[in-house]
Amino acid sequence: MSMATATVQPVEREDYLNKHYGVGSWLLTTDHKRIALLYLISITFFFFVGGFFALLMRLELLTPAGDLVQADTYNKLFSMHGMVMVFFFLIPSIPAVLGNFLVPMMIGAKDLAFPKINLLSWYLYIIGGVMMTHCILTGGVDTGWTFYTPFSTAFSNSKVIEAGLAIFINGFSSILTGLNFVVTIHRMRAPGMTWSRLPLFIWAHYATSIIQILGTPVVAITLVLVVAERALHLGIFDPKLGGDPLLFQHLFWFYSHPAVYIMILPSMGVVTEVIACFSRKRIFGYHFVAMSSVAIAVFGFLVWAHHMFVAGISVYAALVFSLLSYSVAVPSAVKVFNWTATLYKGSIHYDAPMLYAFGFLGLFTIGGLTGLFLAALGVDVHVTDTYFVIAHFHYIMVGGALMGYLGGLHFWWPKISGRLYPEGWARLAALIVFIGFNLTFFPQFVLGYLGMPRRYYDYSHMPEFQVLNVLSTAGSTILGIGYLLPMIYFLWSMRYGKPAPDNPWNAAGLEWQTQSPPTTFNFVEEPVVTWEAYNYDEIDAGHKQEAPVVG
Amino acid sequence: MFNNFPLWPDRASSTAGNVDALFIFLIIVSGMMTLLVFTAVIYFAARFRHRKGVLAEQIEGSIPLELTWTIIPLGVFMVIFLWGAVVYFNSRTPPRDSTEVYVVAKQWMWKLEHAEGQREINELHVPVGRDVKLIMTSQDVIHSFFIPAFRMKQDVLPGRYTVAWFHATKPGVYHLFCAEYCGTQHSGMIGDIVVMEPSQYEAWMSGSPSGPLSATGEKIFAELGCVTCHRTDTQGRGPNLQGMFGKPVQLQDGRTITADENYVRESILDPGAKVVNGFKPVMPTFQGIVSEEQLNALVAYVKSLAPAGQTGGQTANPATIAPGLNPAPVTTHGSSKGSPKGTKVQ
Amino acid sequence: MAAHAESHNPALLHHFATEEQQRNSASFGMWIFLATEVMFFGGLFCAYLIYRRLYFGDFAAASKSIDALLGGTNTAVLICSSLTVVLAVWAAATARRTLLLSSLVVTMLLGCVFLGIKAKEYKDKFDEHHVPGATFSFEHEQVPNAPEGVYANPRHAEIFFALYFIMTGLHALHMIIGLGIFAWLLIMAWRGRFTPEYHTPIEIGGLYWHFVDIVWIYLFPLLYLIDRHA
Amino acid sequence: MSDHAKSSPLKMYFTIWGALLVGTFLTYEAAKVDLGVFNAAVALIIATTKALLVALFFMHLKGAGEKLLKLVVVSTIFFLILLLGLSMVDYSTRYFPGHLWS
Repeated sequence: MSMATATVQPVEREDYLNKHYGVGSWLLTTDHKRIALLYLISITFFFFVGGFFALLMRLELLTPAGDLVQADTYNKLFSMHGMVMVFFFLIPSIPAVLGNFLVPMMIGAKDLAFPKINLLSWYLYIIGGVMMTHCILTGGVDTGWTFYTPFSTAFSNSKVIEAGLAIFINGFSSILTGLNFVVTIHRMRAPGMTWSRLPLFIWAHYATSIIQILGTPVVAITLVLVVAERALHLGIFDPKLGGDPLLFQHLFWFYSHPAVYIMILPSMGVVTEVIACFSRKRIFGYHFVAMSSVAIAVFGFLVWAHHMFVAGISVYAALVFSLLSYSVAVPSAVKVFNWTATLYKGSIHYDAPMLYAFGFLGLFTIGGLTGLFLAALGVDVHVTDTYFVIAHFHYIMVGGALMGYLGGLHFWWPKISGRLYPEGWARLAALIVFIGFNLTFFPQFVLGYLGMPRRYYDYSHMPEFQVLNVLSTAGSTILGIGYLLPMIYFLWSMRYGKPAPDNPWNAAGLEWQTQSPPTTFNFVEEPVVTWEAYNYDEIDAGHKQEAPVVG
Repeated sequence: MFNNFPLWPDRASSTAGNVDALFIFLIIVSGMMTLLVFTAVIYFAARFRHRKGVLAEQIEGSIPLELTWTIIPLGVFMVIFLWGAVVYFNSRTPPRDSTEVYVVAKQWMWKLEHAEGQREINELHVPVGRDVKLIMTSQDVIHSFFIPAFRMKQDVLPGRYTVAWFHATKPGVYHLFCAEYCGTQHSGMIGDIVVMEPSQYEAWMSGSPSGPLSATGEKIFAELGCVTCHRTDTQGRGPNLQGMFGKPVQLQDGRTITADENYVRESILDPGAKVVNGFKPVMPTFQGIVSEEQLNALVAYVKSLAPAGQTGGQTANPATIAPGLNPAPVTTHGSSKGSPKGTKVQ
Repeated sequence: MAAHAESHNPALLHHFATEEQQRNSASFGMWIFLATEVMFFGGLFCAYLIYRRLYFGDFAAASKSIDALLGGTNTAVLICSSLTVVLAVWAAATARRTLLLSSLVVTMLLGCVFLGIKAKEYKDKFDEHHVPGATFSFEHEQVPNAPEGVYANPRHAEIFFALYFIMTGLHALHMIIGLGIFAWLLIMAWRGRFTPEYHTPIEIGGLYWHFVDIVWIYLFPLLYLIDRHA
Repeated sequence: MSDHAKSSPLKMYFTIWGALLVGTFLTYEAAKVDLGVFNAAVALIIATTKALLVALFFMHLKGAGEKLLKLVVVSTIFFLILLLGLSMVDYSTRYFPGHLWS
């Protein structure tokens, strides 16, 4: 796919990267693309922090005895792995990096609606991140990322308050990003960019933003209550003082279940773009894919108590929530079938982003289907709080969300950096990640059904679990290499990579009609959209789109 | 061969088979779906790979197809839901006349007390082929009582009772885990469930000198002076507790509730909360005065005042219990009372 | 949407095509922010409703110890301030400078009155040892409409007061932020920054103030008026 | 603001203001009357009416040209009711007479 290479210009053009220089020009920028890069750097840091904790945990579990770290250390490792990965990597990952970079460009806008609020989001993220880092460095927190009361409020001897406040502040970063996206998508679309011409990446981010706006405040106030309870012993969540610990779980999961969709929906958006581009086709069932994103966002709010089937809720509530849980499975299935159907009679290329998309399809299918096991009441009783759950949500949140994130990063890297990444290495990395991931997490399904509870650091009384744990640990090292590779070659490409043409994939979408990297306001003239999304037939037939190409 | 590398957990309770059946059904369904998607993706990816000069064929979508793959999965999901709900409901509803065991969880151990009076720590001896009901509470944080071989799990909460039950079908020694993260030694909060043949179980039971739990409760009931108000006639300042357990109770505010374990517990700790109609709220609270174990004994005593057949408690006669549904030969040390930890029957 | 609308207005930011687009974006953004706020308070209302249901008598007794007249007065004060806010928006839209300035000032004064009454209420609770914590005491408080001698469980009353202080405290925090916003609006209005064409900040600040009013409209009956009848 | 709004809104604003004050007074007085379970219902109905008046007239939701703002309000209320209602599903059936323990 190198039809567009002829448009590379030898002279250095002004773009968003070289227009201004100096630290100040970055820290005070309101350019959505620069803010996206700020996020990229900060979330990458937290990704490797969280990944380091994960590797230590896997090493500890290599042998049944608790020999590598102490019990308390291990408890802090999994707690901080969860908090860092969920709140400081996965939730901001695609929206704050790729979404920030692409949402305005894809709809033909010069910037997000509120550029200063966008910058504020990043600063809130950084304040939360610094607090979290400080918390980690000065002793950490051992409540699990779920902060279950009364353990977190009355028993834990770790820095619960600081961690809670870090996540509280970080939550507002997420809310403001979602707010910015919704307003931008509603108000800033270029002329002719109707709702049914929007790229499905935009639809996915729109749905994600709904969750961020309506869900995040609930977990924020819940964490305020936890902090207040811990500091002042109010009794709201403490059964010793008349409170109900299950209320905490209700409020926590009201956000934290939909939060899974904050992670996976944008990834679905990425995969949709990639599959359309590399099979040179319009997406099969555009409207169904778009609506299923919104359906997932809305239905996602109806199912939270399926995390609590054995927690002591009423059996009737359990029935209701189990039934509702399946409502969210249907639109997910619809998406998978539509992606598959898009491949049919396509002209499929195997570039690295597409390999990640294939990986996403496989892992998300397995992750989604094992969700059915957990929604089925009778089976959930046995597998909840075991490694089965761990495996399931890693298939969704790492197999799904992270695969999509990496795929998207490869796909848009030429646009972001103006350089091409090394294709061969990228394909190798995609393969390594896929193999390493399955080796790490598939054995955990078996472990879970055998009954190994999560958050155990010592299983010396259950040596029969060792073989599967060894497999998992072996996989995790492969996975670690798979994640390290892209970071290395992306950094390499920034200096040594070939200059990227404006549209290296010959892809549809307004973002590809800007120069690579784009100028500060993306377009010289406001584009007027006269074509449908994913008009690959017209592109491949040689019709030029009439959007202004900058340069 | 699989001694060190098991792929399927022991199946040792009446529920386990039901859960496994649904689990296998789910594996088949999701296996078929996975196969379908993977085959299609791999086939399309190979068959329609890019060839020079061949353009992709644009297909807009198809409403019939969309409806098909919306409705068929929905139908399958509803089958799974119903099946799962039935299994769940059965596993949540303790049969009448179960043997009762009171469980007190604390960081980081399980304290178990049989209604007959035997106390155990991190170990529970039960007979094969009998319904056992667990009445559980926690002294500190949330724990979870998990026996993988029985496919049974229930969170144990401070401040109230949660209930679970099982019917062991195969003698042996099985893992007991705490499944809800509870602090430093969470992974040390484990134990053994020793399932024995009824005769061996009887022998084990008779080795213990203590009387039934309800007798302990009766003693506490007298020591705390409860008898002065809760008399066996209608003249007491508190309700007569004879035959009260398990019956509907009319409250002062007009509501009617069932006098269950949680109600008795609440009435001891927070007597003003649900006062029986016709009585004055004069009872003092026993919060902080009775321990969880004493509370359990009191509950067991109040239950023992109920007419026979109402609670089970002491009424279950071991002689009438049928042998296990799954009369497997007794395995190695299912019978030894203090089976050493770490040696498990797989 | 014209691509090149008159970009003479200094208030028009570079990335917006028209002033209308900018204004609509700002007010839409504010409404979404208020949606966030609704869910933020929503978590507290959820906790409140559940405990009120579980511990109704205790909540009623605790609620009765709060001065409902002060709460009612505060409701009226906030409603009056909502009126002055809406007058301020109207004055800005119709270029009535004196009315605009005086409405903003009166709004802020009413806001201060509200906080003053709130402070008095808090002080009463503090003196009565009804503030949750080590000094909390709520012994032998009769449950309203229950037989003589039915006393509220102090631990459950403490949950009520915890929720009372968190909910009204969070509301008061919003009032203080609102006062800050209005002080800024007043300065801008004093400098004559607002015109009938451009007064979006007043509209948006007003939306925020009205929202805080609506929260109080619910807090008042829920916290002050549980089972008040004799 | 359109032209006709120049004269009419003041009267409307003061009417709404009066209605809100009356509503406050009604809430206060109704709480003193024993209406049984309806005390809470009456209080909430009055509060909701007042909130609607503020939203529709003071926040100009009524005059908003497009449906978008109304959609935001309606969906927010919908999700709030989800939070309150679905958690109530648990709490209102948890101690259902005659389950589990009998």
